[in-house]
Amino acid sequence: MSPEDIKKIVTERFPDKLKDAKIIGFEPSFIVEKDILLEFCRYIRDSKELSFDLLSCMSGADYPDRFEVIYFLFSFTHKHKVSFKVQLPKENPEVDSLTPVFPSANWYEREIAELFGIKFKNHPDPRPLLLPEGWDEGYPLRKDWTGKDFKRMPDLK
Amino acid sequence: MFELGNLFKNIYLWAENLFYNWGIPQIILELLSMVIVAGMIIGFITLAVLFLVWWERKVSGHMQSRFGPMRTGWHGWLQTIIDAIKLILKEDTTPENADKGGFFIAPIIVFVSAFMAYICIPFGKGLIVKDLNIGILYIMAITTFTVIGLLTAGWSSNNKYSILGGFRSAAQIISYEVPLTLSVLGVVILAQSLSMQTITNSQKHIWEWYIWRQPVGFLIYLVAGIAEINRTPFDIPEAEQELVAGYNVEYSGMKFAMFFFAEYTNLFLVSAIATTLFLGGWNGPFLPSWLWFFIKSFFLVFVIMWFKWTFPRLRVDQLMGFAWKFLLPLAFINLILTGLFA
Amino acid sequence: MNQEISEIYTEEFFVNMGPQHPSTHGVLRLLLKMDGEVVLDMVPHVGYLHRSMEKIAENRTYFQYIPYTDRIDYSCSMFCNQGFVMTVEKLANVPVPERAEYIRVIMVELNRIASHLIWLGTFSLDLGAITPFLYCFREREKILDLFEMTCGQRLTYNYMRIGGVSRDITPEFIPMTKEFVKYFLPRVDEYEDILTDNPIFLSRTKGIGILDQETAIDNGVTGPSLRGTGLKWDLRKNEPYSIYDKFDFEIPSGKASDVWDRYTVRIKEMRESAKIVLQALERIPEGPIKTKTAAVFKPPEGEIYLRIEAPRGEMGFYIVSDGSPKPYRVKIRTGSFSNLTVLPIISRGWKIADLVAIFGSLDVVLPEVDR
Amino acid sequence: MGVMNKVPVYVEKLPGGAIITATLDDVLNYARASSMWYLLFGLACCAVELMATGASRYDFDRFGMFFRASPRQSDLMIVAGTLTKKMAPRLKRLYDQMPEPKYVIAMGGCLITGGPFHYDSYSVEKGVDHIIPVDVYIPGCPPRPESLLEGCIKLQEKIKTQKIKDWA
Repeated sequence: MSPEDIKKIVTERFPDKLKDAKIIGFEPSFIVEKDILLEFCRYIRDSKELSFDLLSCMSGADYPDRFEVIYFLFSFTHKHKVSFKVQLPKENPEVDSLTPVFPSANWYEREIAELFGIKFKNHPDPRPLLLPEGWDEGYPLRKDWTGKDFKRMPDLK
Repeated sequence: MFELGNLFKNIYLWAENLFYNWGIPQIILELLSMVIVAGMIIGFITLAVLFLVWWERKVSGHMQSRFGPMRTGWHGWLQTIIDAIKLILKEDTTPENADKGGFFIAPIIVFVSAFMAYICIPFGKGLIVKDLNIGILYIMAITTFTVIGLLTAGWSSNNKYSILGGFRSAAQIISYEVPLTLSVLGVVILAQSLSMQTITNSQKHIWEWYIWRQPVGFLIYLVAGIAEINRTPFDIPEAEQELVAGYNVEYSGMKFAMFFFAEYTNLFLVSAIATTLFLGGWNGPFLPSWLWFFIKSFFLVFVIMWFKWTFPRLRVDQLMGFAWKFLLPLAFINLILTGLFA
Repeated sequence: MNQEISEIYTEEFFVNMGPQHPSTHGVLRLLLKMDGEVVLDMVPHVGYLHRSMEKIAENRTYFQYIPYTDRIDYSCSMFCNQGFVMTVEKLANVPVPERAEYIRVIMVELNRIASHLIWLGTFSLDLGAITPFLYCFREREKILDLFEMTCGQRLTYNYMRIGGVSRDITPEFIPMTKEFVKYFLPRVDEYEDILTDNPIFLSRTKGIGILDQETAIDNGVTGPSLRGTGLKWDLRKNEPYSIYDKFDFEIPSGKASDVWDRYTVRIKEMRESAKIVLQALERIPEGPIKTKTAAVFKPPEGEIYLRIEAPRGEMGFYIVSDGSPKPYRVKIRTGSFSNLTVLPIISRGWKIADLVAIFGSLDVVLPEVDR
Repeated sequence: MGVMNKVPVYVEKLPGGAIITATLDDVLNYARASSMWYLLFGLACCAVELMATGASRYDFDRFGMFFRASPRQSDLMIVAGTLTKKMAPRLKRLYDQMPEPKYVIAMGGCLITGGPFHYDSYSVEKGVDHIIPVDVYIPGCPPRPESLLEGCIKLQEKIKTQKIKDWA
């Protein structure tokens, strides 16, 4: 199915909840409102014509005015892809966990929660993943983060 | 022919004569000769083990298109001696939560049980410490003591890996002891004796070797023997990739060296028994008898090493299944057939 | 009598496997709940090699980050190079000369063989066979010689550049590579002689660690482990990137999705890679090897996510550019990360020896997981 | 063992005693230097080069070195790869578990200063010598097997300068 068709189907199902985004290489891409995220994912997984079964990757990003969580999905049945993101406020970012829908989201969400400080609601196993035990220096992938012996590489002119 | 057996016999006779002339009681000579013979056996085993470890490293090296030790002496022949000196000099650590007594005694049990079996091995014509009339039974019994040592080592180290290794080795050695003994019994029936010297004497010529009349027994003995001494493909008690080092994971320095030593002592022991039982022992033309014995034993040692560097490792339940479901029935059938046709 | 038997009870115990353990291939820690030899449950702990690759990317220019991609997965550095530069090229619309594409394919496929050789060696070591490990490394050295001849490094190549490769192959490279392939294919048969038909090896791998297709896809397993379940999915064939559509090769796949199938898939993949290398060597055109890029390279603003088929599954780069010389955000998706999540599911109920075999068959490399 | 450790000092004071201690020095140092069993401690990229050095072409076994998986039986710790803050306590623990005499080779740039991960990294320990003492540093990213062998030979030279009377 071509990206345009997917876009048409999804927009018909969720009118005015989706906005366009542009991620090269994984079209179509959307910005999904975070309150319909679970419903949206269940729909694109279970719908016969879409049936996205592989959550290929998940990423977080820290922008000056917002956090984003980006999802890349792929369908082995129809060999088509989709990517979408949710935008979260700077204060108290929180989003539904996708682990009940896609089990592979488990570790990605643990990683994002740990490195960006984004909370995933109803995550079955919200332990930290990568950082040392007893890490208390905050969320290192945030742009404004700085730590004890953290040194920026000086710019060479 | 240069027979070491005659030499020792003559020395003993000369000493007896001397003691008689000097009027020293016979018992002192007996005691003295015991000590000397024990010393000689220890010395021999040490030499053999030092050689075997070096040889194993060379054999494995050349099988794997590399060289093995090269820097210490000609082709690294000093390597094992160097290793031994280093191990003696190492700090001897005992884990704080270990069972101190058991931790101390385990390597000694393993080492002594391996060493004591050598009393009944006929190294050549007249070269046997004590030709017990139940020789093979004695060897079977004494080597089983090893398992007590390994279990003690595994338990007293207070380490989960070592206790898994200890239990594995206990299960394995006890299981393989049964087919091993049964395969030996076939030879005993044919030779109608339990004495190692008599068994050897009944295979004077190459066509009288028991390997021709007991081929299945020989194979069972070899497989079970390899399992007894915990070598690949049956090295699960110290499986490096699963249990780090198995029962000896907490041992360092000299105590570890004793385990290492016992392993190679057992390796040579299994080959020596197989040589005596199936390959005609020290019998052979032209060369002195002790040389024949060593040629045959070292060939078997080489075969066992060859196995080690070729095969993967079995899993613990497959290992048990192999012993009880395959080797044991086969050994029984072999024994019954031998009894019928002997 | 019954009284006595009821007093005997067994107890579960916990074993901490790793982070320093011979079979965890680096620094993975597995917390095992065991009943005797049987693994009841396990929790993998990762992060012992978390080197903050993604944070570093935010303060490096695109050129400066290429050497770091080498270290994402040290046993297949060329793939990480290729994934990163391809993503940046697509983002900035930099064309790649055809010769450079051919060189890249040759290097990458040779690297796939080298990576599978490391896997085969360590996997056989996990099963207790020591000699195949040394044989594999013997052949791998010959591949490394070819790499060293071209880019001067044995492990972390830093070979690919945005718009091409850093230097041309030497004149001896083509005959030497052909010779290597001729030498290598019989060696694969040798490995198979020593392992494939060995009854002990068969009993250790057949029917062990079954990973069914649904579990695999649910947990995001890709690469040879997914192909072992019977799904013929290879990005080189299904979504041809670079110039893979010009080559003729098969995608091997398994049926029973056990350890054995994952093993055979990788063995066959080595042969297929050798086939691709030979075809590429025949057809490699003359021409430039690099498109000239600006000294201060600034891709346009935008986001991109691109995947390639690495030896351990899909490797993807998500790059956000804000138009400056440094990326705003880089996320690296690696095969091992998802493949490891499936380990607790498929190793429950097996013995500890099987756990080692299953873990070996998934071919997890820890720096890929932790980054 | 206090008295035993003093023995070499007294022996040296005897006439001709220096010859005895010097000979012993030579023998013992030769034994230690020629039989370094290394602990398998691969962390990252350098571990592959360490494996390659143990394999056919370079062959550690020529020097009498082969790997032991248990720290109790090893003399030498070749730390190969990037040391992270999460791994550092484990490294320290393994080092403490090794019996004396023990030696450490730091292989690769990451263990010397943090290497490429010195700047901008929040999780990498910047040098292994913050954690354990190091005998030989081998630079490179990763060092070639030849450099590793050279490092081992340097360590052997270092071991051969030890004096038995310094034990006390």
